[in-house]
Amino acid sequence: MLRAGSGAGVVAALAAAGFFAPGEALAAWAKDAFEGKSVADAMKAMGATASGASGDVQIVASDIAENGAVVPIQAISKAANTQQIAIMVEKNPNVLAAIFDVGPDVLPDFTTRIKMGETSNVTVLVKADGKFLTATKEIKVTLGGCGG
Amino acid sequence: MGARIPSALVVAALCSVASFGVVAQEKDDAAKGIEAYREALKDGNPAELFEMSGEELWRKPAGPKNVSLEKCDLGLGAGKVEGAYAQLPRYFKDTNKVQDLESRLLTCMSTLQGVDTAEYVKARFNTAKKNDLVALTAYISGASNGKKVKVSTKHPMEKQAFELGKRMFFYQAGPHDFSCATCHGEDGRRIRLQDLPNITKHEGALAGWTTWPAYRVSSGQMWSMQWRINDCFRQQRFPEPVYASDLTVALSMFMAANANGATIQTPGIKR
Amino acid sequence: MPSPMRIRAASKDGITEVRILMNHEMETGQRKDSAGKVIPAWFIQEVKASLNGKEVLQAQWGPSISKNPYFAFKIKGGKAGDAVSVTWLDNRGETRTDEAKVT
Amino acid sequence: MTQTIRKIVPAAAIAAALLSAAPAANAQSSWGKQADDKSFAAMLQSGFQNAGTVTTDRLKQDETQAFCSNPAKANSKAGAKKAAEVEKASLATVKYPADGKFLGDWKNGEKVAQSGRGLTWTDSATQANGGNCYNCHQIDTKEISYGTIGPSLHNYGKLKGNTEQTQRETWAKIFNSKSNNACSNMPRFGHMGILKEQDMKDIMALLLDPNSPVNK
Repeated sequence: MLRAGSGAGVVAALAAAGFFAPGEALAAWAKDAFEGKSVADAMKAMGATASGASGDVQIVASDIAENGAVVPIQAISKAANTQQIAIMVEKNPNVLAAIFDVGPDVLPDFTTRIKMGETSNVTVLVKADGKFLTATKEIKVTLGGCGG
Repeated sequence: MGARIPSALVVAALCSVASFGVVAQEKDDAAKGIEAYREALKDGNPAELFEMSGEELWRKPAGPKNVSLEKCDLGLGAGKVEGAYAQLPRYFKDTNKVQDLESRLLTCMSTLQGVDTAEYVKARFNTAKKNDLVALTAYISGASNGKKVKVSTKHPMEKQAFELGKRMFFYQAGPHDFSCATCHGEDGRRIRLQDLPNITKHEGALAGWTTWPAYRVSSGQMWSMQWRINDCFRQQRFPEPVYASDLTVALSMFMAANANGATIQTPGIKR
Repeated sequence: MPSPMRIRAASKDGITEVRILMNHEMETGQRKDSAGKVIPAWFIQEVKASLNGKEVLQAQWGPSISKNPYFAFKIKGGKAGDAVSVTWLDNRGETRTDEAKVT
Repeated sequence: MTQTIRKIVPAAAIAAALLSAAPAANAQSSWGKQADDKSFAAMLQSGFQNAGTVTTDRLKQDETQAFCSNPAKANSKAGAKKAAEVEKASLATVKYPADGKFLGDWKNGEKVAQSGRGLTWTDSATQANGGNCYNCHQIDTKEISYGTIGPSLHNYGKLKGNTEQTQRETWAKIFNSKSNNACSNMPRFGHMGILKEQDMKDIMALLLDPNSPVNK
């Protein structure tokens, strides 16, 4: 699991999230990973100490975002036995945007929209067969509107 | 303007020849990127969330009289929502005024629900009262999606609203000397990377008129046409237009009539 | 109470594509209001989805997900008439669940 | 049209001022049927309100604005003569730098060129005014988000040369754009007090300094 080995983080996350209703067996939020200030920090918190770029990881996104508040991203893994997919934005204050668990019933293919404070590399991290694979793409964020 | 060519223009012509290859290439890449971005946004417009809440507001009894807006006459008869937005603004006999969707909603809130609408006129945008009106416009405009714009200028007051709107469109004032036409009076212009429709022509008017109300990703807000016009005047460095005033309705009449025959694509999604 | 989600689920060739719009501010905790006071972070942290009551997906989000989030994913299996249910939980402990029929 | 006159607007004085300050508005026949002055003035009066630091006084037009608000007339033969007068009068308003130095710091010029802030009803009175330049012009090609209402200014100094004459002409264009094109879309940054003298010098440097990225 990406969040393995962060027992303290689990407790902290529970506290940060207030309380869960009885019976809500939601997985703990990976606080340490989400508070990572660099890609290295976030990856370390997710247990990804060693990783390599791979053609099996795909990022579908436009090269330019007309506005950084909403940047559409599709993250796809072609790797066998994909377990998790994470999206990271290198220059955001907290780099980790999302972690998706890939159970037996879903395809490793997720689309969402993220915020980007400025032009930055976006990295998709895939955990497959216990190994970590990445793909990185630069997305330019432009200024817009009359306010400049 | 006209044949008078400022010296800066000459410079521009020179340099666009000098560095044509590079500049054109960059522009193409940027334009392509923006196009891909807009395409990706189309699937899943958060405006749908506002359509849902707008429909709820439409059906929910409210105001001192505790009745819903379902009997509101938007021009096609009491309670008829489908297609109504495509024919607004129009002249209404009961108020003896030309009204756009938002000014008509105020009329219905006042007459049907007994609401003091002055509070709604005064409220800032992005506060509860205005947000309710905007959500209603999302729902009602959505019920005209796919319909053709069919705005009449036959009634003398409709005709006059159009002429007043046109004159307003070209009216320059304020420290920056801007009018609506400064940005929306020529083809193929843009501010930063945002394309500016030429509203004086059918193609431009339809690009503008048929895609508002719209969800704006830059602010995460749903904007009605009244809000759009309000913010244009803000950036023109004009004083603030009064919500649902004859002035704002006249400008809408000018745009809508220029867009006649085009297909409504509301609610839209924008930068 | 949090506002409803918009859920669309369509089945084709044995795959059910789910597209969700959620109503949420997704406040980062980095912004300041007009008085200069930091606006506290307020964002969805966890999302779960199930098909006919069986959990099929879990996701964890940070504040970098856009306001009024859009989220799309694909379930193996599913057919017209099946029920897709989605739940989110935010950092204030607020939660919302909505359901849609697969078309 | 029946007009609801709202009390929130400072008054009939505006409508009156508007009409008296706008001689061009009295002869609209040249560009087709137009809304009559009385209805138009009433619409302006009921349609705008004060907000923030911005009052309805801003609706009053000066002669240039009134002339350019009627495009058909401005583009007519009679309009050409009037346009020449507007340009001459506009040129006479230009105040050149007291110390004779036209070029400031291009780096600050870039900042002023990027900013589109100031003078709206949501800006504070202390907000520094931006030049809005990139909204309409390409300048430093590193900024890909530029507008096209005005011409590209890339290589401006390289092509025009950094001569005293160029400096004077460019200054006049920035200070009062209507001095060489009566109905230019460009604001009159000096004449209307939008930018300070130093800001204009810095923009001059952005355009003309050989070290500015514009000329690289």
